[in-house]
Amino acid sequence: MDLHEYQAAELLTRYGIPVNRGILARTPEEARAAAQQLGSRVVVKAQVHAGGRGKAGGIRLADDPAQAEAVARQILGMDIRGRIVRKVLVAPAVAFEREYYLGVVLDRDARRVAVMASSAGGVDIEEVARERPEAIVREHADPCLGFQDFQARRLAFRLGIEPDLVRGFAALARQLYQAYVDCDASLAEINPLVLTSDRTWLALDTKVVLDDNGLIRHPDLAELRDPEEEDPLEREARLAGISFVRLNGTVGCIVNGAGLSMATMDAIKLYGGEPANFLDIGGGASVQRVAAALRLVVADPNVRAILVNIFGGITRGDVVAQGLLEALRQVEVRVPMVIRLVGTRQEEGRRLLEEAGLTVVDTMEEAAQRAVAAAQSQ
Amino acid sequence: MDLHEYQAAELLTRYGIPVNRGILARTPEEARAAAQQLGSRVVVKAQVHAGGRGKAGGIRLADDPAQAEAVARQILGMDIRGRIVRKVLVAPAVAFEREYYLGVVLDRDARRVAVMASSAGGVDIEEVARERPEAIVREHADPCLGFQDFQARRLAFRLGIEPDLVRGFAALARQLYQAYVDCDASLAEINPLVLTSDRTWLALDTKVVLDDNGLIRHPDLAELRDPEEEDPLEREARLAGISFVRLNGTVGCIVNGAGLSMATMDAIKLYGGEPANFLDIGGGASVQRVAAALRLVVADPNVRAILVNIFGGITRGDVVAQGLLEALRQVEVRVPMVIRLVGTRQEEGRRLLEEAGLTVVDTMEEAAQRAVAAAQSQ
Amino acid sequence: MAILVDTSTRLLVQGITGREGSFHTQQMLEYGTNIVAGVTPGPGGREVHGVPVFNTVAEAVAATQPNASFVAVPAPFAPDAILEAAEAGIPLIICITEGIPVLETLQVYHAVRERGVRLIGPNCPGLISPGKAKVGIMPGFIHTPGPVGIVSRSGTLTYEVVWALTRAGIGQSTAVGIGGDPIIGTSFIEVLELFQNDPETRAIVLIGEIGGADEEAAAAYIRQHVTKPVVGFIAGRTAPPGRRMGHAGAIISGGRGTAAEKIAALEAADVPVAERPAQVADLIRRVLEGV
Amino acid sequence: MAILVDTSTRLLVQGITGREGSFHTQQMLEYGTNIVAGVTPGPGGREVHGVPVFNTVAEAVAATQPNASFVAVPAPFAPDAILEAAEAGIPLIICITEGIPVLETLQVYHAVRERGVRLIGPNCPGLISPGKAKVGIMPGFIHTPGPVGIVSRSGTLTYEVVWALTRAGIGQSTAVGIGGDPIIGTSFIEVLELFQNDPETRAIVLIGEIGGADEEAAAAYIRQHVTKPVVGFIAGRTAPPGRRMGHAGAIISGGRGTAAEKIAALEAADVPVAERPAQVADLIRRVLEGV
Repeated sequence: MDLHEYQAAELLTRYGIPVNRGILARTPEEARAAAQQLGSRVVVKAQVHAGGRGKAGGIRLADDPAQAEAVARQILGMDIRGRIVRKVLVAPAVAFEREYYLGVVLDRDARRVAVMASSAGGVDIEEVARERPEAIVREHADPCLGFQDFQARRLAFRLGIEPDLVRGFAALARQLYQAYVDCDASLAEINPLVLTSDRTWLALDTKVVLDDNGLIRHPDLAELRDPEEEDPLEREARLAGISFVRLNGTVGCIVNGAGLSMATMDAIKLYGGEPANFLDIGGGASVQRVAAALRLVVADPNVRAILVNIFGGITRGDVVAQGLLEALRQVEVRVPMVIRLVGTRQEEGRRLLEEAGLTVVDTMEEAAQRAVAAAQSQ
Repeated sequence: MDLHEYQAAELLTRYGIPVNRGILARTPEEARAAAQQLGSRVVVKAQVHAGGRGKAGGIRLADDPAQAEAVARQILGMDIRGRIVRKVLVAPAVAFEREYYLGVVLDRDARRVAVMASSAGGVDIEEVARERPEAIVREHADPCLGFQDFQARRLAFRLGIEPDLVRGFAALARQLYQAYVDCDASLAEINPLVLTSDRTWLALDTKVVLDDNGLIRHPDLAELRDPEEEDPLEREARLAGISFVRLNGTVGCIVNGAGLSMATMDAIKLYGGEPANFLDIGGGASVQRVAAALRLVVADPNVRAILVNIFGGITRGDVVAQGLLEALRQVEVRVPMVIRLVGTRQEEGRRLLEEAGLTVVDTMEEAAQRAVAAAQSQ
Repeated sequence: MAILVDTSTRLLVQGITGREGSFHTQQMLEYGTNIVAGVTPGPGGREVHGVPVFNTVAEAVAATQPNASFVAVPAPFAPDAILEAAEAGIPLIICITEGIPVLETLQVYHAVRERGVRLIGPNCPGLISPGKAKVGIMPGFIHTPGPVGIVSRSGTLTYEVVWALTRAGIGQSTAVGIGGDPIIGTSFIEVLELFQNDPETRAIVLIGEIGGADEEAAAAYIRQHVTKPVVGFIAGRTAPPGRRMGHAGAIISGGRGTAAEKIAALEAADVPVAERPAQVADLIRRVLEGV
Repeated sequence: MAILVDTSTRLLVQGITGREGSFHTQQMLEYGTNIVAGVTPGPGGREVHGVPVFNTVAEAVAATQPNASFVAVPAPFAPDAILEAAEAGIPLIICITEGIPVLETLQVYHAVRERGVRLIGPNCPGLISPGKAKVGIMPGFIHTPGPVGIVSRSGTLTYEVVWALTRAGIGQSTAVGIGGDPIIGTSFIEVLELFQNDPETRAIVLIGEIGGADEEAAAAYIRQHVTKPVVGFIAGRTAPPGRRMGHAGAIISGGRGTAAEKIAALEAADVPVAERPAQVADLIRRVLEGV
C-alpha cells in the first residue's frame, strides 16, 4: 500500500527524522493560507499515487502566497498517469548545499534488508544506479541484530561525508531502517536528503510503501489508505480478495492462480490477441469471487471476449460450474465467453456449462485461441 | 536498582499485564481514603526495598477504611530488615482460585534469558524450587527471536493450565518478557499470578529489578530511584562510583578491584579479624575516590582500624601516595591505618607515606595481620 | 526414490483442526500419506480423521516421531508454528500459508537455516511424490509416477504442466511448489540439487515467473552442476512491468527480473524454454528420448 | 609459545583517540606490542603515538591486516565496536569496557560466537604473554616469562597473584583476565583448553570469585580434560550472601555460587585451592616440582 508523501513525512517524523513537512491543502485557497503561515518561499507538491510528479508538472515553486494559490490551482485536478490530484503539500522551499539519496528495501537475492545511499541524490538516482553503480553504497542489515551503527557510519564514510556530519547521517539512516522494520514497509526512501546551508540534514521528499500482508499487524497504518486514490474497480477487487491489474487489450481474463493468470495472458498474446487485464481469483472458485471477477471484467468497455480458465484441482468440477452459472445469473455478460475448466469430476462440470449454452474447451491453448478469435470477430 | 511494587505495577501495566494496582498512601489517613475509594476489602502492603515483607508483618488485610487506617498506622514507620517503611500500597483484596508463579531472569549458565513458571505460586516458591524442582517449568528465550509464542504456550500446557486459559497466560508471559528486555531488567517477576474466581488472570504482586548498567539507556526509569530508600552512605558511595557494602566487623577496608577486595576481606578473617565492609574504589585511585572511601569507612562507629590495599599497577606508586595523603588531609581518621601499596615506583610512594607517619607494609598478608592486630588492641 | 517425501514420510499437520488443515488432512490421507499426528493448541487428546491431536509439537514429536510437518495455520500464527516445528527438530517443514508479512518470513528463513531445517514455502502448494506421498494442496489425481522432477514458484500453473505431462503419458518423480513470495525457504537451486542426486529423476522441469532473480541463479547453477536435462517455462512474458518499488526497488533489482531475461539465462544454460505450458510435455519427451 | 597473543599479534585499538585508548596504546607499545592500527570514527588520516587511525574497522583491516582488536570505547558504543570488529573478520577481540548492560552483552555474545570470533571480556583487564605481547591494562612490569598459565575473572587480584609468582621466581606463559560480568565472551573452560594444548604452559592458575557457576563447570572440565596441574584461588569466602535477585535468582542459581561450593568442586577435581593469593606461588612451586 502506497502512502502519500505527507503521510510518509508524518510517519518518519515520529522516528526522529527531520522532514520538511509542510502543510496539506485541498484547495488553492488553503494552499495560499499555508504559504502565508509558512511565511517563506514554498514548494507546492501534488499528493498522488503516481511516479514522475515532477516531470508531469506536479511540483512547483511559489514565491509568495498569491503564487502558491495560483500554482495549486494548476496542480489540483491535474491528471498524472491516470490519477487525479486532489491534494497538494505546501512546504518551505529550502536552500541546500548537496542532495543525497537514502533508501531501505528488501534485497530478495541476498535475503536481507538493504540500506542504500548515494551522494548523487535527486531525480536521476536510477540513472546513477545504471551508469555509475559504484556511486551507490549499500549495507545489508543483519537478520538478527538489524542495521547496526557501524554500518550506518560506514555508509557515510564511503560517501565521503565530512566527519562532523557522520553521526547525524548515521542516526538518520538507522531511524529510517527502524521505521521500515516497525511498520512492515516494503520501501522507505528519502530522496533527496539534503544538507542545508546551515549544515543540518533535512528530508525534502520521503516515500513509504507498506507490505499489504503486514497491515493486519498495523491497524493504525491500514487506516492511512486513501479511498480517493483508489480506482473503484481496484477497490472492489481488493475487497473481494482478487488480484487485478487493468491493461489495454480486448480479451478479459478470469483465472485462478497468479502464475496461471500470467501464462494465460501469455497464451492470448501468443495467439495474436491482447489481454485486457490480469485477474487472479486466488484459491478455490467461490460464487462470490467469480461474480466479483465478472463484474470487474465486464466493467471494461474494451473487453470483446472473456476467457475463464479455472484449474479446479481438488475442488470438484461440477461445483465450480455451478458457481460460474450462479455468478452469471448475478452479472450480465454481453460478450462471448470461453470457459476452460479442470478439476475432479470435470466432465460433469463441463456438461452443466454446455447445457447452459456456454463454450467449454479442454485445454488452455484452445481456450486462448477461441477467445482471441471471438474478440477479433466482434 | 530495585523498583517498588507500585512502580513495577505501573511499568508492567504499560505492557498490558493486568496488575492489581491499588493506590499509594504515605499516611494512615491516605490509606483510609484509598480504601474508601476502592470500596472493598483491601490489603495494605509496605513499599520498602526489603524481602520478607509478609513475614515481617508488612502486609495486612483490612475489612474497611477504618481498619485500613489502623493497619497502615502499624506498618508505616516499621523497620523491615533495616529499612523504614514510608509508603504503603492499598489494593483491593482479591478472591482467587489458584496461585501461579511467573518470572524472567538471566540464566548465566545457559547464556540466555529464562522464563519460569510454576503452578505452586506464593511465598513458598523457593522451597518448591528446592524440593520439587520439576514443579517449576522453564523456557529459554532465543537470543535472536526472543521468547516465542509457542514457548509461552508450552509453559502453560506443562503447568496443566486449561485450554481456554492458555492464550491469556501465554500473552502475559510474553508481555513480562518484553518488559524485561525493553527495560534492561535483571528480574521481572509476578508472584502470585492468580486466576481469579471469574477465571481471569491477575498479577497480585510484581517485582522488577533493573540492571544498573542499563539505566543510561532509560533515563525515565533511572528517575524511579527512591532517595528515601537509599542509605545515605550507600548513596554517597554510588555517586562516587564506589562499590560499598556495610558489614558488622571492625576492620574497615579500602581496596581497588572487587576480587582483590574480597580477597582482602578473606585475609582479615583468616587472621582472626572481621571486615567492617566491602569497599571497591574501582580502577585507579584518585584523590576524590580515596577521600570518599575514607569518609564512608570512618562513618562506621564499629571501625577500629583501616586497611588500605591498593594494587596500583600502571598508576605510579608516588601518585597513589600523594592521593592518599591529600585524602587524609580532607578526612579526619582517628583509628590506626595500615597501608599496602604496589605500583610502578612503589618505593617512592612508600617513602612519602612513611614520612607522613603512616604504617606501610609490603604484602597483603602482612597488612591484614597488622590491621587485625590494631583493631583488636583498640 | 523421489525427493523430500515418500513412503517413509511421517507427517505432522499443524493447524489440523482448522478448516484448511482438516480438509487437506483428509485429502492427504486419501492419497495415502502417512499422517501420524496433528497439533492445535487447545484441548488435547482429540482426533481429526483418526489422527491424534496434540497441544504442542514437542508432545507430538515425543509420541509419534514425525519427520515432516505440514503447516496450515493462518498467517498471524504461521511463523510461530514453523519455528515451533524447527525447534522440535522436525527436519522438513512445508508451509502453505499465504499472507505472511515478508519481514516475518525473513526472520523465519534465517532461523530455520540456522537450525539446519528445510522449509518449503510459505505460500506454496506443497509437494507430491506421485504414488508415494502428497504433502500439499495439489489435486492428487492429475499426477502419475515417473521420471520427471518438477520445481515451480507457481501453484495452478504447476498443475497445468503436470496435467500436460500426465496426459502425454509422462510421470513425475516429485513435484515441488517452492512458493511465490519474495522470500521462500527453499530455492530452485536446492531442489535442482536434490533432483540431480535422485536416481529416479531423469529430467527436470523448472517453472518460473517474472520478478526476482532466482531463475537466473538457477540457470547459472544448472550450467555448472546439473547434468540431467532441464526444460523451463516462464510465466509473464506479456505481463506489464510490475509496480515499481520506488527508486530503491529499481536500484536493488538492477532492472532484472523480466521474462525475457530469465528465458535468455535458461537458454544460455541449454535449457529449452516452452512457450506454452502444454509444450513442456513435448520438450520433455524429446529430452527423455534423447537421454 | 603462549596462548592467544604473542609476537605474531598485530593489534588494532578501537577507540584509540579516547583517553583510555590513547593511554593504553602507549603502555602497550612500550611493552612491545605490535599495534598496527587504530579506529575512531572521525577525521581519518591521523596518528596516535605513531599508530595510523582509520574511520572504520573495514578500512583498518584492508590497510593493516590486524589479527586482534583491543576495544576501549565507552559502554554505550562498545557493543557496536565489538560487532564491527567481528564483522570485519578479526578473530580475537579483547574488550575492557565496563558498564555494558548485560542484555546487550548477551546479544554480542551470541553474535560473535556465530561468526566464529573469540571475545575476551567485556569488563576485563585483557591478557598478556610476558615478554611477547600485552593486550590489556595490567601493569607489564609485574610479569615475567615462564611456564604458568593464569586465567581469572578478576583484575587487581590477578595482579596480586602474578606479583607473588614473579617475586617467587616463577614466570607466566600467558595471563588471561576473562572478566567478571555475568555474561563474558570466553569462559574458564575455553582458556583451560588452550593452556592444556600449549606446550609452554606447565601449570595453570585459576582465579575465581563467588557468583555464577563457571568455576564449578571449570572444575568438571579439569577433571575430564586437563592433565596439567592446576592451582585455584577463590575470592569471597567471607563475603556476605550477595543481593538476592528475587525468587527467580534463587530458583535459577539453585543456591549455587558460594565460595565453599566452588572450592569443594575444585578440590574434588584435585585442584589445590590457596587460602591467600601469595600462597598460590607456594602451591605452584610444589606442583611444578612434582611434575
